[in-house]
Amino acid sequence: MKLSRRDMLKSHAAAIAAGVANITVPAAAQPVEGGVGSLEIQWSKAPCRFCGTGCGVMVGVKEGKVVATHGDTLAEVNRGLNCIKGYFLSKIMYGGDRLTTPLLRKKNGVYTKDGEFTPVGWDEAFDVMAAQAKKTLKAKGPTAIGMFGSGQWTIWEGYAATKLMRAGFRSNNLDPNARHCMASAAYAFMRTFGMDEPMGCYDDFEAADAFVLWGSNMAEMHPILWTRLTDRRLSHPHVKVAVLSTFTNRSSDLADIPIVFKPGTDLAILNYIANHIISTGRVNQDFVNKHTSFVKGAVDIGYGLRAEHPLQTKAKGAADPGAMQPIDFEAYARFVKDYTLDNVSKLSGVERGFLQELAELYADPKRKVMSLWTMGFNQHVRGVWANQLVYNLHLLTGKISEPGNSPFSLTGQPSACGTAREVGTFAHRLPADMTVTNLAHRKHAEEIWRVPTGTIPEKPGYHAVEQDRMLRDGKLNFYWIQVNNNLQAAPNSSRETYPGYRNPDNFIVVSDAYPTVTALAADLILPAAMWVEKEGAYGNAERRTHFWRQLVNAPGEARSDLWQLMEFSKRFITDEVWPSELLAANPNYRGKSLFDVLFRNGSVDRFPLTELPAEVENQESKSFGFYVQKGLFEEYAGFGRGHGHDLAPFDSYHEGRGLRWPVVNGKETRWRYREGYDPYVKPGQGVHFYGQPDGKAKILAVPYEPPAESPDKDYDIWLVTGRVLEHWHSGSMTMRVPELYKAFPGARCFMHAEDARARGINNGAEIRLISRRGEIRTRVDTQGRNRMPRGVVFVPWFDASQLINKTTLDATDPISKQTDFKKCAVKIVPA
Amino acid sequence: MKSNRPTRRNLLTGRFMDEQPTIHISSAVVSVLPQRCEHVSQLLSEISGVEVHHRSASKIVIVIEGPDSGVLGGTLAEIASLSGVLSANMVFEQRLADLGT
Amino acid sequence: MKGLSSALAGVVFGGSLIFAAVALSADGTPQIVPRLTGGGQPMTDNQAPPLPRPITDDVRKMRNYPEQPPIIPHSIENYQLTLKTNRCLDCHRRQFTEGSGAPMISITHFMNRDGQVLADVTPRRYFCTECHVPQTDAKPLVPNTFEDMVHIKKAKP
Amino acid sequence: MRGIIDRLKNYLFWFWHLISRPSAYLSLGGLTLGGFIFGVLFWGAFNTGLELTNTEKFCTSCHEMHDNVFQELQRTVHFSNRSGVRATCPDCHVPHEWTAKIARKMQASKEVWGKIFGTVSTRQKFLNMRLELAKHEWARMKANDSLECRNCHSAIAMNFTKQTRRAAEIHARFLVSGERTCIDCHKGIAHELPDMTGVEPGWREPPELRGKESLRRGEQEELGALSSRNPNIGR
Repeated sequence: MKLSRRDMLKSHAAAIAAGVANITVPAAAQPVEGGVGSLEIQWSKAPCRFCGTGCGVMVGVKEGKVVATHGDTLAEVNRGLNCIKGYFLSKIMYGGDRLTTPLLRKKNGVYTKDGEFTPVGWDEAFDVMAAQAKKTLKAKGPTAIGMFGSGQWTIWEGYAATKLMRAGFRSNNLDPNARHCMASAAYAFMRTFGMDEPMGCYDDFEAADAFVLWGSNMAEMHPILWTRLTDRRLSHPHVKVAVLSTFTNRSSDLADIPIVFKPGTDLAILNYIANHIISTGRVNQDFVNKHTSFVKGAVDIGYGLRAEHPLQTKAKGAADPGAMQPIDFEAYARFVKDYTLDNVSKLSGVERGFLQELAELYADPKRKVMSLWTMGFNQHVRGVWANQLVYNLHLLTGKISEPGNSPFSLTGQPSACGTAREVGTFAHRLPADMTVTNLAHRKHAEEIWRVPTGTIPEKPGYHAVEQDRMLRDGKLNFYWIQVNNNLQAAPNSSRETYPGYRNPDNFIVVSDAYPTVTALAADLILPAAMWVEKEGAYGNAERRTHFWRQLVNAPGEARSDLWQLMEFSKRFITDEVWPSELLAANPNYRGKSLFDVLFRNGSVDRFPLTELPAEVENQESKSFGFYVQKGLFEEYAGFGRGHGHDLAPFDSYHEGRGLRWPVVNGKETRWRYREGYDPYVKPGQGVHFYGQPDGKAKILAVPYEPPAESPDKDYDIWLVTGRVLEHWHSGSMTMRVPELYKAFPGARCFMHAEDARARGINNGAEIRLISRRGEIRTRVDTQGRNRMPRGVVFVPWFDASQLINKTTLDATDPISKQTDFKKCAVKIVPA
Repeated sequence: MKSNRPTRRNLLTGRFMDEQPTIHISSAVVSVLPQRCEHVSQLLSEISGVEVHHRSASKIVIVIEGPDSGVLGGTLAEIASLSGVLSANMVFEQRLADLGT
Repeated sequence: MKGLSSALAGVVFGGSLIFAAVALSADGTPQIVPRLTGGGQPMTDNQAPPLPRPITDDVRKMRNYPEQPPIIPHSIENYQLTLKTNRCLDCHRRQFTEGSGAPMISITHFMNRDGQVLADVTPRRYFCTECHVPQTDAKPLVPNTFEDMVHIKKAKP
Repeated sequence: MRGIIDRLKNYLFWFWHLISRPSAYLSLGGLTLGGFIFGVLFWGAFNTGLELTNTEKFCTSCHEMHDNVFQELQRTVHFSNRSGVRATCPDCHVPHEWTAKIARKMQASKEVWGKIFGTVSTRQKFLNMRLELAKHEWARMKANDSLECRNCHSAIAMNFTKQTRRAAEIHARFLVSGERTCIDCHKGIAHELPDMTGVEPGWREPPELRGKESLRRGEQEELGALSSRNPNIGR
C-alpha cells in the first residue's frame, strides 16, 4: 500500500514526539513504506560516459533503474569530483524519445529508400540489412561496404567491428569518428615516437611548474583535469599557466600568460620558441644527442580536399605529404632561425612580451612544463605538424617522460584511445599500433584471429571524410554507422554527407539510442543499448583501461552494438563473402557462418557463462551462450602483451578503478620510455624511445603554412566551432537532460561587440551565418563566456537545429586526414 | 494552544477564507507510572482518534486526530485524567485540508 | 514538513514533464524535435528562437538525488570568476554569508584531493561553474522519464 | 633655441610696456568691451576644448584605453542593456560638477605623461599596473561617495519591489542607511578586476558587528512560522 499524506504526517508527528520523549524509534516505525530496506540503493563503479578524461563514477541502481550518480572517491582520475555533465549521468538514458524498436523505411509493407520509418522486428531488420549487404557485395565487392564507428564504442565492440569488417567482409572501409578527433595526435605519436599515446599521465598535473594550453579550453572541455590544474596553480604560487587560443575563453581566466593569436599562426609561435631555446643556448645537448634525430618534412602538402579542388592541384607536396628527410641539428637550427620574435609577433598578432614569457617557460631548465592540447591542434590543416612541433620543444630541452615534464595530448571521447586507437578501428590500422599495409602485421593478426592467410585486405580503406565523398559519388553503397551522429559532426554536411546518405544507390544503417539527425537520415535505425545497459570497457587519455558491469537492462528491444555486430554476422556464410580462391586454399572454412569463423573460433568463445558472477546481468553473453566480453578482450590482449601494450587479465579490471598500460606483472606504467618507470627500458638506458628502431625520437623541421581558407572581402570573418561545458558533442544525450538543456538551451554565435555593431546587429539578434558551402540562422551573443577578438566568431555544434557543419570546410590535414573545424571564412548578415 | 482565529499569515495569504473541512493531527507524550504503562497504553488505544505509536518504560507517544484543536484539547484533557497518567503534553500539531485519505 | 512538501513538489514537477511534448508517437516512429533531430528537411535552415532568459527567482530547486550539485537560482551574467577574483565566493564563502545572506558552500568543498579538510575552499573547487550552472526559462524538449528514488517501490520478495 | 627665448623676452617687455601705461589711443569703453569679448572667446575655446576631451571618442583614441578597458566595458551591462541607456567613460570617471571636473582634469595630465612614456603601452604592462590604477579609482569614488554612480543611480529612487529579494535587503541595510557607498560592493562592474586578494566584499560585516545579527530573513520567517504552528515545541 502507498502511504497517504495523512499517514506520513502521523508517523512524522509521532517521530517528533518520540524525539522529545527520548524514545528511540525502531526502524520498522520509520515513515518509510517497507522499512529502511526499501531505501537501499545498489552502488557500482563505472567510468563516465562523456569525455576522454575518464572519471570514475558510482552508479546507484534501484529496481532496475539508475537513480543517482556521484564522483567515485576511489578513482585516481577524479577522486570524488564530477563535472556538471557527469553529475547528471543518471538521466541520460531516460530521454522520453528513447528508441526501443528497429525502424525501417517502408512503403506498402516493403523497404524503399523514400519510405516512412516503420517499426519492425530484429529479424526483419537484419533480413533486409543482410540482403542489401549481399547485393552490394555481389555487384561491387567489399570496397563498396563500409562502417563508421566511434571512440565511444566499448573496447570489445570496436574489436568485434574490426574483425567483422576486415576478416569477415574483407573491407578496410572502417573508420571511427575519432578521425574527426584524434587522428592528428595519433599520426604525430607514430611519426615521432613510433608508438601511439602519451608517455606521461595525469600524475603530471601534481608535479608540473608550468602549464601551457595550446588551443585547448580545458575549463569547459576537460573540467575535472582543469580542477587538478587549478589545484596545482592556486596552491603553488610559483606555478605559471599560459593559455593560447584564437579567442578568450574560460580557461584564459586562470592564465598568467593570456595569449590570443591569429588562427593558424600557432605553427610560427612553436618554431619561434624552438628558435629562442637554441639562440639562448638552453638546448639539452646530452639528451638531444642520445635520444633524438632530426628530420625535415615535405612542404606545400595541400589541404586534403577533393583531388580536383584548385588548392589541391596547385600544391606541389600533395603527392607524399608524410615524407621526412634526415637532417642534422645545425640544419634544424638554421631552419627555425627566421622565426624571430619580431616576425612571429607581427604574424601572430601577439605581444612580444607575452611571447618571450611563454618561450621562457620551455627554455628555463628549472621549470617542469606540461603542454596540453586537444582539438585546437588536432582539428588543424597542419595538425600533425602542430603536434610534432610541441614534441620538438620538449625533446630539445629533454623535458619529457618524467613527472611534471609532459607533452600531453588530451582526448575528446571516452575511448578514443582504448577503442579507436588501441584496437585499431582506423581505416589503415590493426590492433596494437599495427597497420594493414604491413604483410607481417596482417599475418600476425590473421593467426590470432584464426582466419586464413590473405583474408585481411592490404589496401587501407576510406577515411571518414573520404567515406562521405564516396557515398555521395555512389562508390560506397552499404554503410553502417554506430554510436555517433556524423551528419551533425561531419564537415560540409549539406554538400557531402547528407547527399551521400540520401543517395538512392546507398543503404544506410544507424545504430543509436536516440533519434538523431543522422538516424533520421538513414534507411534503417537500430535501437542501441547505452552505457551501463551493457558490460563495457573504455580507455582514457592517460592509457587507463577501465571496465564496468551491466547494471540495468536497455528499454524495449534496444540491444548493444556488440550484440548487433555479432548477431548480424550469423547471416553470412563464407561462401557468400569470401573469394573462391581463398576458400579453395582453405576448404575447411567453407559453409561456415561469419559468426562461427570470427566469434566461435575457439578463442573468443572459450569462457563459459560460469565465469560470469551469478548476480551480474549480461545480455550478450546470455544470448550467445559464452562470456563474450571476456573472450573478445583476452583474444585482443594477445596482440599487445609482450609488445609494450600489455593489458592486465580481464577480471582484474572489474575490481580496481582501471590500470594504465603497459601493465607488466600486475604493475601499471605511469611514465613510458624512462628507466625506473617503464619496465621496457633496460637498466642503464636512462631514456629509450623503443617505438623507433634506433630508439630515438624525431625532431621535425616544418614551416608555417596558411590555413586552407582565410577571410576575404566576400567572406570576411573567421568561424571557429567547438563545444560548451554543458553539452557533449552533438548533444544527443545532454540535450535530453532538462537541467543541462535549460543551462545552455541552444547554439549561438559568440561575436565581438564592435563586429556586431559594424553590421548593425544587436546583442541577441537573429543572424544568418553564411559560408561558400551553406548557411544557418542563429543568434548573436556579444557578452557571453567566449570573448571573441574582432574578426573571429565561435559557434558550438551541439544544436541539431543549427547545423553549423553545413558551413564548415571539408579541408583536412593531408597526413592525418582529420578535418579542420576551427578555421574557415564566413560572412554574417542580419536575418 | 493554538486558537482557530486566523493568524496574521493566514490573514495575509487569505487562507482564513477557505471553508473546506480540515483535520488536525497532533502528537503527544504521555508520562505514566512504569507499573501502569501496559494498562494505560491499552486504554489509550481504545480512545477513538488516538493511536499509540511508541512506548518506553514510562512514556507513551500517541497521535491524536480530530476535526479541530478543541477536540484534540478535550481528548488530551481526558487522557491526563486517566489514573496512572502523570502528564500528557502535546508536542506537535498540524492542520491540513481533509484529503479524504 | 520540508521533506514532505519537496517530495510533493517532485511529483508535480515529474507530472508536468509527462505532459510535455512527446517525441515518439504511439507507433514508435520518431517525431521531429528540431533541436534534437534536426528539421523535417535536415538541411534546410530553421528559424533561431530568441535566447531564453535566465531564471533569477532565487528559489532553491529540489535536487534529483542527494549527490547532485544544486543549480544556481540567480543570474551570474558578467560574474568574474578568475585567477584574480571569485564573485561567487564573495557571497558564498563562509566568512561572507552573514552579510550576503547566501548559503555557505558545502563542507565537502573544504576537502582537498587527499581528503584533508582545509580552512577555506579547496583550490580544486575554485571554479564553481564546473559543477553549478544557472537555468534559463527554456522548456525541456522531451520529457525525461528519470524516476526519483523515493518514488521507486521495492518489489515484494 | 636661444633665439626663441630672446624673442619671447622682447615680446614680454613690449606687452608690459603697452599695458603698464594708460591707453593713449583707445577709449576706456573700447578697452572694456574688447576685454569682455576676448574673455568670452577665450572661455568658450577653453570649455569647448575641455568638453572635447570629455568624450568616449577621445578616451578610446588611445590604444591603451581602447584595447584594454574599453574592450572589457563593451561586455558589461553599462555598455549594452535592456533600455539602451549607457554610460560612456567620462560618465563614471569625470565629475560633472565644474571645480571637481577641473581637479580631475589636472590629475589626468599625469595620464598624458603615462601615455608619452608608455607606462601601459602593452596589455602585459597594463595588467601589471591594474591594481594600482583600480585603487586610485576606488579611492576617488569612495571619497566622493560614489558621486558618478549616483548621477544615474539615486538610492532613494530605487524601487525595492523591482529588485531581487537579496539585493533589496542589502541595499536597504547598507546603502540607504549610508553605511556603505556603491563602490564598496560594486567593484569591477564595468571592467575586469585586478588581483583582489585581501580586498573584502562591501557586505563583509565590520569586525565589531560580526555574528551579531543575521540577514537571512527567509529563515527567520520559517522559524516564526514553525513556532506559530507549534507553541509547545521544545517545552
